[in-house]
Amino acid sequence: MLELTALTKSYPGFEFGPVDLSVERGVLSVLGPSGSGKSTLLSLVAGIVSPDGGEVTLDGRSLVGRPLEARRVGVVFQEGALFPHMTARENVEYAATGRDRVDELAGMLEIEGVLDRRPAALSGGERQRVALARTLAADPDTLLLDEPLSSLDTPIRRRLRDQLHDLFASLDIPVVYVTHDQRAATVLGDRLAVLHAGQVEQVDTPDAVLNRPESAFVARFTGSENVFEAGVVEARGDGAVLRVGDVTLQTTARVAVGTTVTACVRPARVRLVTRDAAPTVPTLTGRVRRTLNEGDEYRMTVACGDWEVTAQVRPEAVDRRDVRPGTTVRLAVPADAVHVIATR
Amino acid sequence: MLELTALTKSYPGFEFGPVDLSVERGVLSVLGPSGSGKSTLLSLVAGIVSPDGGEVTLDGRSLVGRPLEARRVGVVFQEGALFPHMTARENVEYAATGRDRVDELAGMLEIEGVLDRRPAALSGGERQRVALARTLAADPDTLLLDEPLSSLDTPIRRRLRDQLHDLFASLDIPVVYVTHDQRAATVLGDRLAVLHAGQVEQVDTPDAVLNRPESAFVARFTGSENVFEAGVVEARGDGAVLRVGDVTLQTTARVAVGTTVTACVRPARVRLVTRDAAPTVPTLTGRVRRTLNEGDEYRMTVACGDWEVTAQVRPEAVDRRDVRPGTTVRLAVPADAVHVIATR
Amino acid sequence: ERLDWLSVAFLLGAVLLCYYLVPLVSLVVAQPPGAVLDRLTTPDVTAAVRTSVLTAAVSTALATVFGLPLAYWLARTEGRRSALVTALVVLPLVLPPIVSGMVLLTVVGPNTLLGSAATAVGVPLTRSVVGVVLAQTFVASPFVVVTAKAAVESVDRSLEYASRSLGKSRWTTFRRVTLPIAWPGILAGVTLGFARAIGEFGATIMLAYYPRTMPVQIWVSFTTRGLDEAFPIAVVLLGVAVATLVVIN
Amino acid sequence: ERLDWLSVAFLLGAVLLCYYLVPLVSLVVAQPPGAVLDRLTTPDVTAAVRTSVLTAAVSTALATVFGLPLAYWLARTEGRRSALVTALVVLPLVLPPIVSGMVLLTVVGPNTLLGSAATAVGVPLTRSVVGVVLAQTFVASPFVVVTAKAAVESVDRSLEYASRSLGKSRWTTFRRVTLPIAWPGILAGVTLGFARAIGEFGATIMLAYYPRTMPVQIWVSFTTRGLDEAFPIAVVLLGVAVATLVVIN
Repeated sequence: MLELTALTKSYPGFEFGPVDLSVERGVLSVLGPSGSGKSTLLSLVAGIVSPDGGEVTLDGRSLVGRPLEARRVGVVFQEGALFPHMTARENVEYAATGRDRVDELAGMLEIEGVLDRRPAALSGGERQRVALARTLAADPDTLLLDEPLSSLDTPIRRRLRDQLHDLFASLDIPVVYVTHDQRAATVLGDRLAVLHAGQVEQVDTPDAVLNRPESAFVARFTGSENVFEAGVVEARGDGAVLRVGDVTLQTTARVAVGTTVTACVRPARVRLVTRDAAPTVPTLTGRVRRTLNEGDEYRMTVACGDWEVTAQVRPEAVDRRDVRPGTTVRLAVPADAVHVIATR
Repeated sequence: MLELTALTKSYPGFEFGPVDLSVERGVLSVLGPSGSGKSTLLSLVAGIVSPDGGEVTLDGRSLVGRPLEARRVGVVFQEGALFPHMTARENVEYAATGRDRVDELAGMLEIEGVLDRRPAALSGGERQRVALARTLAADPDTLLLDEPLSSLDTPIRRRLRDQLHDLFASLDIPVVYVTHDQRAATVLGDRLAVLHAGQVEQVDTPDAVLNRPESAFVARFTGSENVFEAGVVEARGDGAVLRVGDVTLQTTARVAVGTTVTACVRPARVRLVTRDAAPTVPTLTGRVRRTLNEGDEYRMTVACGDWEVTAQVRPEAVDRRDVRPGTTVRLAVPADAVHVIATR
Repeated sequence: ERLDWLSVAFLLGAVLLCYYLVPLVSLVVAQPPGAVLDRLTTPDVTAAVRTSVLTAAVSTALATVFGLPLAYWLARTEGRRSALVTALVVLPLVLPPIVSGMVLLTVVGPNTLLGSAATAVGVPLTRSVVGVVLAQTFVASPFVVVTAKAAVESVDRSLEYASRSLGKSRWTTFRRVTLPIAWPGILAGVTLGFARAIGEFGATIMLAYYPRTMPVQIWVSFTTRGLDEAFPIAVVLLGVAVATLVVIN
Repeated sequence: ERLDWLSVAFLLGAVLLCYYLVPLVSLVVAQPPGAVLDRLTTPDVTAAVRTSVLTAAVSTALATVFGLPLAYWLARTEGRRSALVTALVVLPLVLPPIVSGMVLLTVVGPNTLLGSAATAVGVPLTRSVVGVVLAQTFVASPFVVVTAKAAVESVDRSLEYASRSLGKSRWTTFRRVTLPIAWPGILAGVTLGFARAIGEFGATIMLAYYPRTMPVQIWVSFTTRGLDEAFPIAVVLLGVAVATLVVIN
């Protein structure tokens, strides 16, 4: 188990922490924008920088004050940090205990064919897999990864992401996966910590973080683009009725009448009601402001009165006439999709 | 109109072209992986490098041989290329004809509040908007953009993408938008050119390129992850029946019986048939190998015999029990989703 | 064991630093400041200071005017030709100054075509201020070129492309974009060039034993009247060196 | 107008290049190769070559052994302390060599505590091979330190972190990662240091007029027997300079 307790570090113009986190077996994704302290977190655990305060323990032993080489913390650096003067094989052998281990790892990470190349002759994906093999060859007690997918092209990124997913499942050490990409964080993490301005804003399962964000920042950064202020106009047994401008929304959240709340809705949960559907569910009416064709889905911005809502809809689920800017459309927002972040 | 005719340039180890492309009013997205020649294309049009052969014309006048400053080609460089010793305002004024134009552009691109800052004090998104304002201030006859969104965090990227979409619609000059990101290319381009190894593999509307790719490379790079070889076992009036391993698929493509074809299916078009649904459509049966939770959707890899197919499904559309690895599930692949890339 | 290695390394570095520091301190404390100041005003010393400052200023100006365009060209050109030219610029840098003086003598010496012609029209190229400038420029200008080249190279080329694609000429781009950004590096190069010029000894003594520059005067004082006489000039030159460090940092 | 500016710039650069090139060519062609070769074997010349090669080799070795740890420390440390130490290392670099010779004399000269003590035990620190080495080391070692520092700085620190996080000590990391990658730069620094040491004149002439190194021998030949006698040594030193350029590129 990797445990961070009240960890702090201050830089000119940036305060990191206090941060408390723990990872047992399994993967913790750390998600945050650039400048949120992701690299600092990694550097503190790896031993590249010393904390101003707090504690890092790995399987019970304290890491603070120990040099990098005595920590048994494996790190996969952003661009791989492969030794340029060694072949891929020599890189892995540098860390490995035996030649068998090199071949085993090369097989597992599918790099047998490129072992005799220098890093400069490897593709981005190959580089990252060699870096991963090298790190695992040292048999670390925990594994930290710094955005290993960020510089890769989409198909290769997706493939390596799949491989990482399967690899992580086969490891029984704590893994910390640092990224600014919500998809990668969600896919690879058993748990997800969202970092903002040096602080952990929320730690939970990916589903919980995405669907029940605890701050407006977490909501926006994890894809709940529709964040809004609303007044509670009615309380019901199964939730409440919210009013945003002149639009009424239902929520399953239990909030007191008369309070103002900050709420959010993921665009994927907003449905476009087809022209000929019977009005069985409560719907909003609005005008399409902008429609972006993302390929497998349309991202539509619809003005419902003075509330602007973004919906992400599947092309096959909608009437093509409804996606044109200027068209008046009906939207349905399920009550359980309206998450209340905070009341005041 | 911007027109590239038989444009070629060779480097040691890389041949660009011959490339033919034309952009009237509207946006041409150029999509390709790193090393495909995107930068070369931009450099050739901007005048940073000279072609070995071929022609570039803008509104009828030839650009080849002219220096950069005489081309009236506006370029937004990848990281903005703002002059670090000038404030944002000075950067825009450097190019502008009058002070009014600076204020107008600042208003349009929402950078009024940061005009007195140096580039180092701007966020990534602000930098790109200032760079865009500066480029537009010179009143160019065409606009080239080099991956302006690539280094931004997701929420800011999405917002700038929306702004670019609206801005491009208001310009009446040819725009070339170079990117490795399929979503940005699809959203922003009226047409989409896919570049691979220095060659244009396909140019068409984004919908056509995504749904009817003309090569396996285009298919994979634009998200048709399921690319496979199949035998044509039956021809029908409305298409044909394909066999992949021991799986049978219908397609609307008219292909001759006995031939072997390369075909593809977008994961988003593969449906997971719910447990209690009546078997009205032809379905495949397979075992779930891997399920990745991407937040708003599951990406499932299902082994149907020896054919491995990836499906992208919405959480609300499936039974949660069906997404567990090891489960046997039924998949439906619509005939019009099976696109035949090539016959042989 | 690791500690031992670190200690030894630390010790070695410290010894070298002491080897730099002790003599410098010693120079300053070896003589009472009053005595040094008194000697600063003797005619020999003031003449040498005047000659050195004048010639070094002229040499640095020449090095800058002729060297900046070359530095820009080298920074913005790739390939064999540029590598060869760079090598030619670095050669005077690695050539012993006394050899530099010799090679200059083979061209501008009193018995050469150029030297005798110049003497005939009243501008002797040796044993004259012109000779000092010729020696200093040869030795100091490569510093200006090499440092300015590095400064220009550090300016991202895409900034220049951006400027030109906005319709600005190469000249405007250089003046308003490249030069302001490269300026601190260019200034460092010019300062280094001045320091090198004012301290030049080997080439100068070959070309122009007279009029005496500060380094030559130190040598003359040392050989004719002993070390004491040389102190004031040495302190002045040490001051110039320290000032140079301040400017380039 | 743009063309004019470019032409003027081109011309200025070309003039400077000619100013480097012409004297160098002139040195080589000024004397028939046979005459130069003949004089290469005179006792004065061979003695000077022997002294110079020996002392420069020792100085360079000292500069490397003492300078490398310092270079590594400077490259991997930030902050005020490191900036100050860097300034101290650069100071001998911008100090005129003749002044360097003077400051060394104030510490190791015959009348100083250290100098007289050393002479008493039979190791005179001036007018001796040791004196030459002391002068050359003071002047040449900063080149080694500054160049090696830049070479180490160019090695991405994350490579060192990666190595150490794989369980390797600092020493192993230095030996197997940093050193091999920085090697070309360090070699360039050592080569530059050797070139600087073998060409050293100003400091050497102050500390050790005798035994004569090649630069001092050029000076002696020039003043006593005219320029011709100095040619063979100058050609040798030019050869060393060219060889240096070849190694560092």
